[in-house]
Amino acid sequence: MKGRRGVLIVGTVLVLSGFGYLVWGGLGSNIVYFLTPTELLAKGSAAYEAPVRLGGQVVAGSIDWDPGALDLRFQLSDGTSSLEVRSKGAPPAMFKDTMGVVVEGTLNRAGVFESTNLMVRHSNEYTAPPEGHRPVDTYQTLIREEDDG
Amino acid sequence: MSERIDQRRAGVERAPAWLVVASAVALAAVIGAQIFGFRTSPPDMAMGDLQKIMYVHVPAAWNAFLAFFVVFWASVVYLWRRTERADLLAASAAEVGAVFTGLTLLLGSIWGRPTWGVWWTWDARLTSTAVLFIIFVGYLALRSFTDDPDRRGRWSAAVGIFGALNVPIVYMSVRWWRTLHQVQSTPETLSPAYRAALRLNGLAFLLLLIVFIAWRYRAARIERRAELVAEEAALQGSGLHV
Amino acid sequence: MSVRSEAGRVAAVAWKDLTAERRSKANFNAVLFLAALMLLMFGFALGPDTATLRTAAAGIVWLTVLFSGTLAFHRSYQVELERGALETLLLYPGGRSSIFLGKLLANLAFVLLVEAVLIPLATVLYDVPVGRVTWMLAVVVFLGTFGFVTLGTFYASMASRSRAREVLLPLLLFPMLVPVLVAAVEATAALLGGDLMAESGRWVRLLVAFDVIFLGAAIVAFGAVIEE
Amino acid sequence: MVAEGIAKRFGRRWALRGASFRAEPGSVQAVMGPNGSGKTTLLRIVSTSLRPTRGSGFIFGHDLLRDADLIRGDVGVLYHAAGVYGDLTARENLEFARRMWGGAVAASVDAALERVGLTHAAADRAAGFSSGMTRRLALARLIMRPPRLLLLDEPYASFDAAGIELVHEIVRETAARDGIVLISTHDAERSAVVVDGVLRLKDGRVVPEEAPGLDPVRLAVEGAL
Repeated sequence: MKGRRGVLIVGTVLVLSGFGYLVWGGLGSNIVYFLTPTELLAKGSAAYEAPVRLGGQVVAGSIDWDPGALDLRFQLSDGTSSLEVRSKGAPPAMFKDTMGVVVEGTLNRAGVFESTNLMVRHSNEYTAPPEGHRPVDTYQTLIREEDDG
Repeated sequence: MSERIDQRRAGVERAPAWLVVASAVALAAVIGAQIFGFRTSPPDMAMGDLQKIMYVHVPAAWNAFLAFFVVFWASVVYLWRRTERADLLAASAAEVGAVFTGLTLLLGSIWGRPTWGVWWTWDARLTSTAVLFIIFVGYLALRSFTDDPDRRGRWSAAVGIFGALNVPIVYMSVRWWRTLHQVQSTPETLSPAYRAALRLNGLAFLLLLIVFIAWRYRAARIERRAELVAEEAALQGSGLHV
Repeated sequence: MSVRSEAGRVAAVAWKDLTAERRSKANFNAVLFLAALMLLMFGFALGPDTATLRTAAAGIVWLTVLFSGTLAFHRSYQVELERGALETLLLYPGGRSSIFLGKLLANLAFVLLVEAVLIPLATVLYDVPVGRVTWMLAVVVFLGTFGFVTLGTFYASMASRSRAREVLLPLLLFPMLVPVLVAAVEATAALLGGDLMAESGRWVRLLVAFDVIFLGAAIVAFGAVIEE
Repeated sequence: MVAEGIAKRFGRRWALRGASFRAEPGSVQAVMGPNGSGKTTLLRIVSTSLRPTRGSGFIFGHDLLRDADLIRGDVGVLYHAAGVYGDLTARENLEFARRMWGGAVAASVDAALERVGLTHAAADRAAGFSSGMTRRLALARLIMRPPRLLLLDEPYASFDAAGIELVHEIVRETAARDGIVLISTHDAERSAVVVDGVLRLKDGRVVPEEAPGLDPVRLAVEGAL
């Protein structure tokens, strides 16, 4: 019985310290989900051909979408610097100007970011419309855009 | 022959009055909360009436997590004290929790299609919920594959505890892995127009969860009692089979 | 019931399992052959494009380890069940967690040996450059394997004595392994890709936490699971 | 040793349905009964390998259910399935047992092998042993660490005359140390020379002996019928 209690204590301590480390070990904070264009460019030559996630805002008016070739080009900016992103395939339904996006891929030698995956940063805000607004319009636009894709 | 009669007698035993009343209240609460939600909340700016799915999807998810917490707690109690009631409670909570998780996944998928454009996406919350679902499907499978009640209790308690321990880790790992899903909605990010309805539905589903678990627990107790009666008969009689 | 005598028992069980394994060898060779075959089949399935294979290499190798290693766990309890050895084993004095730790060590050695052949093979087949990161890679491989073997040894103690053992072990084990798979693959991939986002350290720390938590839970719960 | 209403259920079958008996230190009991009467199950419960579904018991003052850990170290068993690892040699099997006991043994590995007559096969893998040799190896384990509670399940199967004599020697030694021996057997004649009493099992219960103190040989012969 004495030995069993010892095992119980050791095991419980291990489990609790493991969780303690997860919670307070600084694992959750200061996480870099993505690099901004400025940060990526600061890496110098190491930045090229290495898989990274790049995040920022779509520069208004920079979207160049060729539905026939499924070819999308746009400028991604963090306010300081911007990079040209090239993505193959249809963008998600909510992709539009000034939207926050994260792209995965590599920066090629020509300085163009070749994206293999484009993600729209979905807002967590649910907002009631102002008076007189017809939300059906917005909603239908979404569906229609999605159908096009 | 006598076993059959005993089983039937155990089966027709009347449900306690509180449970019947509570079930009626829970049903009325869910219907009422849903009607309240549809009546009071305006369509969302971005996704219109689709937002109404939230009133089932989110409460089901909350309460599924609660159910799995009950599984964890009851499993620890079972391994500690070896009381059969704890085992039956864990099993009941796991069953109801699995159903709620399944509902969450299904509705989430239906919701995701028009808003994200995909039925499924590999983000933290979806993936960890799916993993949780599979873990507890495994839990139920293990129970059905194990006949001896003592062994079934010990094994499923271990699986229940491990599964529950794994949930936060799965969540953390897949959260870093993919971060597409929006951060959890808090009262601050949720428009006041939706807040009351969501809370009301959360409470209604909590009632539903409690009632469901209570019914499953009661059924499990009756099954066990019938088993015990049959055991007793076999012990007294000459046959070696229950 | 001193720590020293328990350590002796852990060593005895590990030594016994490994000696039996060394004698028969059949199992090791079979697992290794299956793993090598899987590497080839993944190559065929993904096509001959070197770039694609190189990107997928981390995931393929870990998945191969998971699938082939699972076979080892059944065998670990099979030797106990064949001649009623488990009953004798459980009658020895001392804690049951020593039996668990002994089996854990034996399985760990087994899977690490498989990996010692498998990983160099994968770097050749998929043309992955590992020269710069060998040591970090070894740490990641060890931590990932440790978590995998801890859970595998624990779950197999139930599944291998159950009716539906072939189905039950993957059903119970694989969802539990999601974090270790994600963390190990991400850490490996980050190391191989140059680790520009400094991600591997975070995944390694997650692996450590994962290993510690499940080792603790397993040594506590094993006594209740193994008894009849 | 006292056992009260021991019952065990496997799935939907009752192997034992309330066996009660007592055994004094220094006594040797034969457990008899037809196939399926619960002999092996009773031994496994007494050895703490199985938890009874119902019932209680005390062995050497320890509760069978609560203090199984304390009883375990005093138990020695010889079962059908010998608990021998086929991929290990005879010597390695005993060496493993010695290490699991923490090194404290009454007889060395070599002495035990010598006594059971396996010295010539010490370096051979147990997988190649005949069933008689396998059981001799299991006996060697009992010699290395003499138990206080000795449980023998069908000990006469696959032994030659010398083997049976060896089993009986170990039984007498255990009883002489004030230990308890339970022998499950159909062979009343063979066991008669060592047993003090008979526990007769029928349908998972102990059948009471109508007249205790009868000639054990006669009892044993009846048991065989």
